[in-house]
Order: sequence, then structure tokens, then C-alpha cells
Amino acid sequence: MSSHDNAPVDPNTVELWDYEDHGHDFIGTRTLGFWLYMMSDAMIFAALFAAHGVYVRNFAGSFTSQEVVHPMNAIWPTVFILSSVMTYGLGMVALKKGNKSGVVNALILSFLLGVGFLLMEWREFSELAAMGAIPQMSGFLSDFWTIVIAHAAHVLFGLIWMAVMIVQVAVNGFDQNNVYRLLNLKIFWHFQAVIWVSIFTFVYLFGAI
Amino acid sequence: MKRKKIPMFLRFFALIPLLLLGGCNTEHFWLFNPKGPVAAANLYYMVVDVVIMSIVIVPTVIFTIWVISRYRASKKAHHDPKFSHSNGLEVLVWGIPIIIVGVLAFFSYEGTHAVNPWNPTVITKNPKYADTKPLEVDVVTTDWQWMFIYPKQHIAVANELVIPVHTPVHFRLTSTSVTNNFYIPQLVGQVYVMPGMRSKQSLVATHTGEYHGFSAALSGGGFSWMDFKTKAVSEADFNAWVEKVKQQGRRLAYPKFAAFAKPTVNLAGKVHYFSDVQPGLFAEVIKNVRDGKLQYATPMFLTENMDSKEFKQHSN
Amino acid sequence: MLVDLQGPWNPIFGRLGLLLEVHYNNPIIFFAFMMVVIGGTAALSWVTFTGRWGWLWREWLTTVDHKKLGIMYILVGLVMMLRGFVDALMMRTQQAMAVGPDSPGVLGAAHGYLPPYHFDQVFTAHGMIMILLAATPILVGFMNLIMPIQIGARDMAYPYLNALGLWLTVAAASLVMIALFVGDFSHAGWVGLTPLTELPYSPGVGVDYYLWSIQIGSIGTTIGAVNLIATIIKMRAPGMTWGRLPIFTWTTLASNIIALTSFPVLGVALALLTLDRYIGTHFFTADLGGNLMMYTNLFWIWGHPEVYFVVIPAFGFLSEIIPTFSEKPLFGYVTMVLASMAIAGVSWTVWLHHFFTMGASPGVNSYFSIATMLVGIPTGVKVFNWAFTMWRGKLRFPTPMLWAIGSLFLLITGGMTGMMLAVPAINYLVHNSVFVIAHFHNMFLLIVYAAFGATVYWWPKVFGFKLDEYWGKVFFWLFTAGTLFVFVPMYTLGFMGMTRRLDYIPHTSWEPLLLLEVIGTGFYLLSILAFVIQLGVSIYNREKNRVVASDAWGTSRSVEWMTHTPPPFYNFAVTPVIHARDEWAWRREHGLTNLMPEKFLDIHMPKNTAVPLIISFFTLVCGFALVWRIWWLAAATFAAIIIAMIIRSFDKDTDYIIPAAEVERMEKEIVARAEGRIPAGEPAPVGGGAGGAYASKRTPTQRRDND
Amino acid sequence: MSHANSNPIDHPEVQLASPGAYLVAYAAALGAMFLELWLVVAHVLSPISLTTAITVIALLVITVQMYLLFKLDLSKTQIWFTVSFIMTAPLIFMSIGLTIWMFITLMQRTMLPGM
Repeated sequence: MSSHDNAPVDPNTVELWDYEDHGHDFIGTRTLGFWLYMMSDAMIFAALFAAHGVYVRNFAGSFTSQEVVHPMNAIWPTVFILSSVMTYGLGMVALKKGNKSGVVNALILSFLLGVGFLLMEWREFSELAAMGAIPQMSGFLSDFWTIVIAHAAHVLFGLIWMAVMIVQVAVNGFDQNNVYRLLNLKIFWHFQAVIWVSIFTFVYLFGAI
Repeated sequence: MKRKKIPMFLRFFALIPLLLLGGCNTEHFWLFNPKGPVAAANLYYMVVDVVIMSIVIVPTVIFTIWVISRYRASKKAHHDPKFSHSNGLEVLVWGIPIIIVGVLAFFSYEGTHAVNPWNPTVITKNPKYADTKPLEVDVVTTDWQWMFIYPKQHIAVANELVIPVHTPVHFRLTSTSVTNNFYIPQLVGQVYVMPGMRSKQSLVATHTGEYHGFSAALSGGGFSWMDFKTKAVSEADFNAWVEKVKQQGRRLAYPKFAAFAKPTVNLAGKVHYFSDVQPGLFAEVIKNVRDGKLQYATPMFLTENMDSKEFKQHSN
Repeated sequence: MLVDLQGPWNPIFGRLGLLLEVHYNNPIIFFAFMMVVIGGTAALSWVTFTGRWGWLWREWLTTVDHKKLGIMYILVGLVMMLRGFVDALMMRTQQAMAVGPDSPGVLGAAHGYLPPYHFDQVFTAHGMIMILLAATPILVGFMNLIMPIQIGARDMAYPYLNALGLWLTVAAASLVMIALFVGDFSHAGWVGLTPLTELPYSPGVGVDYYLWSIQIGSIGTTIGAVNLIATIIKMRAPGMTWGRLPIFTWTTLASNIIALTSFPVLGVALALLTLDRYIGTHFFTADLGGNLMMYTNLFWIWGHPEVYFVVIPAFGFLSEIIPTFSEKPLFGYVTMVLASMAIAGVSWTVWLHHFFTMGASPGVNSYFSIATMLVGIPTGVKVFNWAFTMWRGKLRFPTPMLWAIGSLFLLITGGMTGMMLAVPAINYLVHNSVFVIAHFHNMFLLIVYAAFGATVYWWPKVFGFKLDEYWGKVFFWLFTAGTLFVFVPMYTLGFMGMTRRLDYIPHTSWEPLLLLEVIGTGFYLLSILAFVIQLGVSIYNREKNRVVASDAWGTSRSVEWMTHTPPPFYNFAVTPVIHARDEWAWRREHGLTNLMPEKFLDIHMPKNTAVPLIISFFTLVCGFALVWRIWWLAAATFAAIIIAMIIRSFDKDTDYIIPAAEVERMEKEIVARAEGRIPAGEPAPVGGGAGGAYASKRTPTQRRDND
Repeated sequence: MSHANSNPIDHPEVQLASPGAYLVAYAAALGAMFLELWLVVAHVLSPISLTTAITVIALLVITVQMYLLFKLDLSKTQIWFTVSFIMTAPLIFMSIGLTIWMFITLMQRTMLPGM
């Protein structure tokens, strides 16, 4: 591990400057940065899950988790979000083949499934509000609403992004920018599936036990 | 250059405050004058910690100063421009800190149990106090006063703590509003006093006398005035004091306590005595805080005004 | 409204009606306001009368050059540090004045001159500003400025995001400055103690200012962290393997790993508190199932790693400065890298030591105590390694080295008191006492010393002339006198049992030491004066102190000394190939110091953009609207942010290419200038800490995307 | 000049997409979620083993997703994704685990019912 190479150096042959200039891998740099952001986002959910672990039994005489959490209903948003992620994946397969209409169609399908997911969550939470289980009632309810809506907000942001990407791909095709954005959105969207698996298991199913 | 002299001279200025360390009156160093086994244990661990670290820090400082003076360019000492690695030294630089931290870890573990607020083994494992019946005191902090309730004696004192010497005192602590920190430097270290929760603390005073107690956690505007005197008195004096308070005859039930808990700054250092305290008051306070029934909002004009006229309106 | 607000609210102006009710009859605020108005007017008039608006806009406000962004980061940090220092002055004088029940009170205060809630705001602002808006921007600034050149890169991985990170930090700083005059600031300590920060106990807008400004600033820092990590991983020059990475780059990596993963947790802590205050949830309330210690927990999950986020780059500075002035390579490079990474890793397992006194079980406390002490191992290793770096060296003591050695001794004392605090049995006595304050100021001063050392060290690289040594030494010794006069008495007061955050001092025995601390702040004040004089004298004498060599100190070792001084906006005409750990020292030893490549290539550069500035402006307005609960404005500006991002995503004209011939012309001009063939007075088209002049003057010849 | 592969679709990360992996990940995740749901609804296990079982299943699903959706492996294009994930994962577990540990002990000590 010596820091200095003691072998004699011939000043005439040593390569001091990189005349080949390979440049850097533009798409790879963009996706890596987005993945790093995703790790940061994962920590947001880590903090929220840590909070969930603390508030999980703080009902304060209000609704208990069994009264609020219905995994039988929550399985349907699960089907929607996982399907949306899968169709986005198929869009990535179309991208690999350079199939523009395939990508656009997959994105539209994925978008619609995502909207379906949000509508179901909307219904679930309006029902909760109607029965009075609002976040102001107890620490547990504050936590439950926050953690699920934090995920829903991510999905909403993903849907806006997806809508923009549908236009971008339709207009500009697969240029360098669009390709890296599609890859980043893939990371973002697939990540929502991972988070939802955690929420379904650790919030909905644990809450029902 | 002539003017280069000035900064050299300034350096010695910088050392003046160090003289203070030698010259100060030790009586005011509360941390070095413990009056009970808990604070004494704290001090013991501080000394042990510093001594163990000095074993490595003192030689390091001496070595560094020696290197700085020995190898200045003007001294023309041996210069080794390639020296950047040595397995022996690497083992040394990792080994020494690991050993020191290992030893300190042992003392830390031991000390944590010795002064654990829930069960300080310096008191509970000490045969000297095994037969003494402990005194129980419930502490409730408000914005910004202290209420010390003696549940067995059915008395309560605001802003003053009186305890008998050589008797373990067990505290249960809670707050009505925000977090405070119960601290009597010469007797016992700190523990948070949290609303809706019950923390514990224990101490023994070994010398009679008056000790300063205060809240060590910021709790709003009246926080600096949250002092209380801790009077450690003899067993007989304590009993006499209890009798005296009992005769005052001011009843303390929950409604009266709720009125007491309104935001008040203890500017004048007032002490109140209550007798005939409602049993279970402490638990009722916690329950009401947890249910959101005991809560006084700090008035807006108090926090927003840059004038203490309104602040004084809230003082006793 | 969702929550019970004290005071007025209406749909158009939100809570701004409060300003009519609350009277600010305090001359301090008026004075501060006048200072800001006069300073602001002076700056703006200077820009206007010298006709520099175009220059300001082209060269600085819309730049994406990492060097300029770095300079602006440091400038923001220094300005906020001055603000934080004024807060410190007020705290020290208030405490020295308000001793004992007989102490006089002026300006409406019962004791001293600051009423309790005003004093509370002062120390809250001091803490929050010094950590998040002074230390963090200054260190991030140095990372921006130096790290890309150190790895032989043209720019950061995402120049646009880099600008966004800076301007978000500026937005956060602006929001804090607005809080000084429009409304008030939080009075609950920089950690935002719950439930004191809950709406019933903090009914005003102060805590909201605190929440939103930190939230905005921390988004900026997270963006910066993504950028810096990706740059280190992806943008290294050929041959710059991990084993050859300069040590400051390693520490940048270590500390940004911390920032990337810990700031989100702070975001969550603040967001949950925001929900409590805005819609009435029960996260950190004492009632209805809230858990007030959970905030403290989340805050310190971020807070402790954050401490190392700011200290690790300071270690990096020392590891660059000490070898240069010892004329030796750093001792134990591998060990230093491992130690930095170990500190970053262990920093995640120790946070409970900030609330040992919460009353967790002895098992929990012992675990966190021992984990905390583990940090002492890599830190001790670093101290030994620096000592062995100086051993058998050829030591010179210009100001950077003085700051570095000062920093080293501060690390030893601060480390020792830190190990004391890590033991619960000791911590119970000194937690929340001024001993703790002395300890962490000790540690932060270590960073300040290292940062001032780094400023002097890299100043010639960035600006092309050295700082004045005489005034630099005066500055150093005055500052050191300040440090000793303030913090030796403060440690002593800690042993006397004095606790922190007192606006009124009940015990008269503390008075003499408090007065000494005021003398210390006087030394600090003089030292700042010396610093200003140092800058002034150096700028006045810049031709005399001009540095033309790429290596200003003659014994520097890493790659940033391998480009022109000051570096052109493209950093390197041709990307260097790296052969050794200390590449510049290696080239010097082999006589390969010629900076002129044999041939030139096209250079690909990002174009200036105003979008980060616009987004940050909307963010600032959005933050202000949220503080005052003006919902329509908050919604409108939030939508504007999203729309600005979408519009930007359709902009394909974001880069340009400098043809090889043009690069050659500029390089030759730089060399000619260095050799004195072009008079130094001539305005430089490139250089001066970098261009952008070129970037904005010329139309792009080629776009990046040819699809 | 600066980009050897002029067609962005040829980028290795685009070429990672594979319908098989996405379909398997989809089926595995959905199947596992239904399995967990059945375990909870059917009450065939004791609460402790049920909790353990669904935790293990969820962690397995996440691992499968990490491998099949994000293609985390040690190949040249993916190594830094994997490294950053491996460095983040312990922090996630530590912040959740230590928080829950310290708050369980704190609640046992300070929030006794009726106290």
C-alpha cells in the first residue's frame, strides 16, 4: 500500500493527460443519483416505521387498530399497486426493444392502475373519517393516517411524473434524457411496491392481529 | 519584521483563564462537593474516567508538543519524507484507544447501575440503609413551579423540599405541562420530569444543610426561576417540621391543584404549605394530563411581547 | 381552522393580523432592522451604480459552476455565522448582567436587557443558525469548491441540482432572517423540545419559522449530499482509484453518506411536529396517546450523525493541511480512511446519549454509552496519525498550520470531555449544564479552526493571491484568546453546577466567571475585526501577494494543486491521468510539473440556468405562507414549484461544447498571464475562481443530445 | 464524443429489463401478500409465530423485489446500487430496532396503566 511508486518514470512516455476522454456514463450517473435519493427516501419510511412501532398501541381510549384497519379491504389496493408496478416493468421491456407505442401504452396502463390504487385509498380514508376515526383522535390514528398517506403522496407524485413522461416520450422519443428519466421513474415506482409490501404487512396485518 | 512581535506576545494573554482553575474557591464547585452517596458515586466515576483517559491523553499531548518543537523546519532535525506507514505504530494507534475504551466501558456499565435513578445500587445495595424506612415524595412540576407531595404524611410543599438526613428518599416525578429536569447537584443527578409519565429518582443526604435544586431543562419563560431549596435536616427536625405543616390546615385537593398549575412565574420565590392532601393526587394528575384535561396554554401575549410587564402579571 | 389558534386568522392574510396586535417596542430589533436595511441598501446601490446587475446575474445568480456555488455557500455560511455570533454576544452580556435578584433590568426586562422569551429566541436562533446555516453551508461549500478538482472532474455530477441545493439553503437562511423582523422565532431551544414547541405552549409563529426554515435547508443539504456522493463515485479521473482518493474527498464521502441518510429522519421529526401544530394530530403531545420523547428520539437520530457530518470534513481539512506543512505524506492513509468510515458508521448507533436522563433502563443506557465510547477509538487513531505525520517532518507554521494545530488540541480536550459525557454516571450530573455547552462548542470550534485553516490554505488556489500572514496571525491569536476566555470559565461553571439556557442567574457566585466570558466574547469581536482587516489588506495588496504557480505552498500534495491558479471554469483543459496517491507530489518528485497538455479536446459544459433561483424563491414564499397559514399562497407557490420543474424537464438546451481550439487559446492566455506577458490588470476572461463569463457570452455550438 | 454508446437504449441499465423477472416478482409479491392475509384471517398460528411468520415473509418478498425489480447484484453496472443499499439497510433496521427497544423499556418504566 505504498503511496509512491518508486520505479523510475520516463517523462517522455508517461501518460499525464487523458487524451481519449471517455467522458462519463451520463445515464448511469443519473440513475445512481436517483437511487441515492431513493435510499434517502427509504430513511423517511424508516423513521415513520420507527414511529409506528412506538404509536402502534396508543389508542388513548379511542378506536383500536382492529376497528380501523381492515386487511381484507387493503388487499385490493395491494393488487392494484403491484399490477401497476408490473405493467411499468413491461414498459421497460418495450423500451429495451425501442418500442415507443409499447412504452406509452404500458405507462398509460400503469398510470390508470395507480389512479385506481389512490381511489381505493381515498374510499378507505373517507370511510374512516365518516366513522370519526380522524387523525386528531389518538396517537395511533395520527400515525396510521400519516404513514399510509405518506405512501399515497409518493404514489401521487409518481403519477404526475408518469403523466409528464407519457407526453415526453410521445414528443421526444427515446433521447438520452427521456431514457434516464424512464429508468429513474422505474426505480421510484418499483420502490413504491416495496414500501407498500411493508405497509401492508407491518401496518395493516399487524394492526389486525 | 518588527511588528511580528505583537502576536507572539498575545499568545500569553490567551493562557490567563487557565490560572482560574487553580485559584477558585472550591466551596462553590457543587459537583466536587457531594453531600450524598449518589452524587459521590457520580463524582467517583468522573474521577476514574478522567484518570484513565489521562493515561493516554497526557503522553499524547506531551508527544505532540515535543514533535511540534523538535521538527520545526528551522531545527534541521531528521526529515524522513517517505515515512507514511508502520505496522507497529498502526497496532499501537488502534490498540491503545481500544484498551482504554474497553476499560471505560466496564466502569460505564458499573456506574450506570450504581446511580440508576429507578434503583441506584449505591443506596439499595448498601447495608447501611437496608433497615431505614425510605421517605416517599411525589414531585409535580407545573409551568413554572414545583409541588412536593409527601403522600404518607398527607402534606405538600410548593417550591421547597425538606428531607431527613441518612434516610433514602424515593421520588416519583411527573409534570403537568412540559418536560422539566429534576436536579440537585450536590445530592443527585438529573432525571426528566415528563408530562403524562412517571419517572423515579432516589437520594440520600448524608450532611444536614441547604442545597440548591432546580430544573435543568428549558420549559418556557419562567424556567430560570424554577429554583427550590433542598433542606436536609435531622430526623427529629423533620418530624417537627411535618407536624408544623400539618397544623397549617390548608387542604390540597385536585381542583385546588389545578388552579395552582396555571402558568405562574415564581419570581418572588414563594413557598406554600398544604396539609390534608388528597390521597392519590399524583395519579390523578397523570391521568388528567394524559386525557388532555389538565393543560394550560401559554398566553400568546406572554410569548410574543418583548416586554416583561405582562410576564410579571403571571408571577406570584 | 383545524386547530385552536390564539389570535386572529383570515383566509387572505392568514395570521399576519398578529403583527398589528403585538407591539415591538424593542430598540434591539429596531437596531437590527436598520442594520439590515442599511447593509442591504448599500449592497444593492453598489451593484446598481457600478452597473453590475448583469454581471451578478450571469456570473453568480444563475451559475452552475461548482467553484462559484462553493464560494457562495461559504459566503452564506459566514454571513449567518456573524448573525449567530451577534446572538452569542447578546446571550453572554444578558447572563453577565442578570445575576441575582438585585440586578438591574432595562428595556422592559426584569433583569438584564432581554425578557425571557426574547432571550429564549436568541439562543434558539444562535444554535439553529450556527449548526444548520453556518457550519453546514461552510463545509458543504468547501466540499463543492475543492472535492471535484481533487478527483480531477470538470464539474459535479449534477450541476443544476448543485445550484438548487445552494439556493434552497439561501431560502432557509432568508426565512430565518425574515423571522427576525416579521413575527418572531422559536423559543424552545434549537432542538425544538416537545411539548414546548406544541401549539399550546408556543402559540405564535416562531416555531413555524423554525420548522419550515430547517425543513427547506435540510432538503437543500440532502440534494447536495446526493450530488457529492454521485460525483465521487462516478466522476473520478482515470487512474483515481479508491486507494488514491485524496483524504478530504474520503471525508466528504463519509460525511455525505451521513447527510444523505440522516436528514430525512429530521424531516420526518419536523413534519410530524408540523402536523401536530397545523392539524392537531397527537404525535408529541402529552395527551391522547402522544409520546413527547419520540420527537427527541427522531431529532437525535439525525442530530448525532449531523454532529459527525460537520466534524468529519474538518478532519479532512487537517489531513490536507498537516502533511503539506510537514513536507511528508499523511501517516496511515488506510487507517485514516477506515477511521472516517468507522466514525460515520458508529455515529448511527449512539444517539440516545443526548437523553440518558430520560430514564431509560440501565441496559439501554449502558448499550448507548459503550457505543458512544467506540467513537473515541477512530478519533484517537486520527489524533495519533496526525502526530506521526508531523513526526520526522519539516514543519513550517504559516496560518493554516496554526489553525490546524489549534484544532488538534481542541479535538483532544473536546474528545476527553466527550468521553466523560458518554458515561451515564457522569452525564446525570452534567447533562444540560454549561459543561455540555462548553464540550460541544469545543468540538464546533475545532471545526471552525479547521475551516479557517482551510480558508487560508485554499484561498490562493481559488482567488489567485495569498492572505496576509501578519493579520492572519493576529486573527488566530485573538480568536484563541476568545476561545480560552469563553470556554475555560464555561467548563468551570459546569463543575459549579450551572445549567444552560438561563435568562436570569440566581446564584451570584457564578458572576465573576460570566464576566470573564464577556471578556472572551470581546476577544472574539476583535478577532472578527482582525479577520476583516486581513481580508481587506490582502485584497488591497493582492498584486503583491499574487500566486502564479499552480501550487501556492510549494509542498502541496493532491490534485487540486495540479491545475492553474485560479482554476479556469472547466478545471482541467484535459482530464489528468492519476498515477499515485498524492498525484501532485508524485509529479513534483518526477519533474512532471508542466501543466500544458500536448493537444486539446472539446469540452462539454453545462449552461447557466435561472430555474434553481426561481424554484428557491417560490420555496421561500411557500415557506413564509405556511408559517403565517396563508393557505392559498402556499398552494399557489407549491404548484408553481412543480410547474417550474416540469417546464425545466422539457428544456433540452442545457449544455454546450467549447471547441478544442478555443480551449487551447484560453490555456495559452492563462499561461501568458502567469508569465506576466499580459498585464495583471487586464480583465480576465477566464479564471478568478472561474468563468461562466464564457458560458453566458457565447451561443452554444452544439447540443448534448443528438437524437 | 463523450458518449461512446450513442443510442441511449443500448445502455446496460436499459438492457437489464426482463419480462420474466418482472412477472416472477409480481407473482411472488402478490402470492406472498395473499398468504400473509390468509395466515392472519384464518388464525392458524399463535400470535407470536404469526407475527414472526409474516415478518419473515415480508422480508423475503422485499429481498426478492430487490433482486428481481432493481437487479441488485455485483455486476459492473449495478455494484454501486448494491453497495449503497447494503450500507443503508443496517441504518434502517438500527433506527427502527433501537427506537422500539428504548421506547418499550421507557413505557414499561414510565407509563404504567393507572399510574
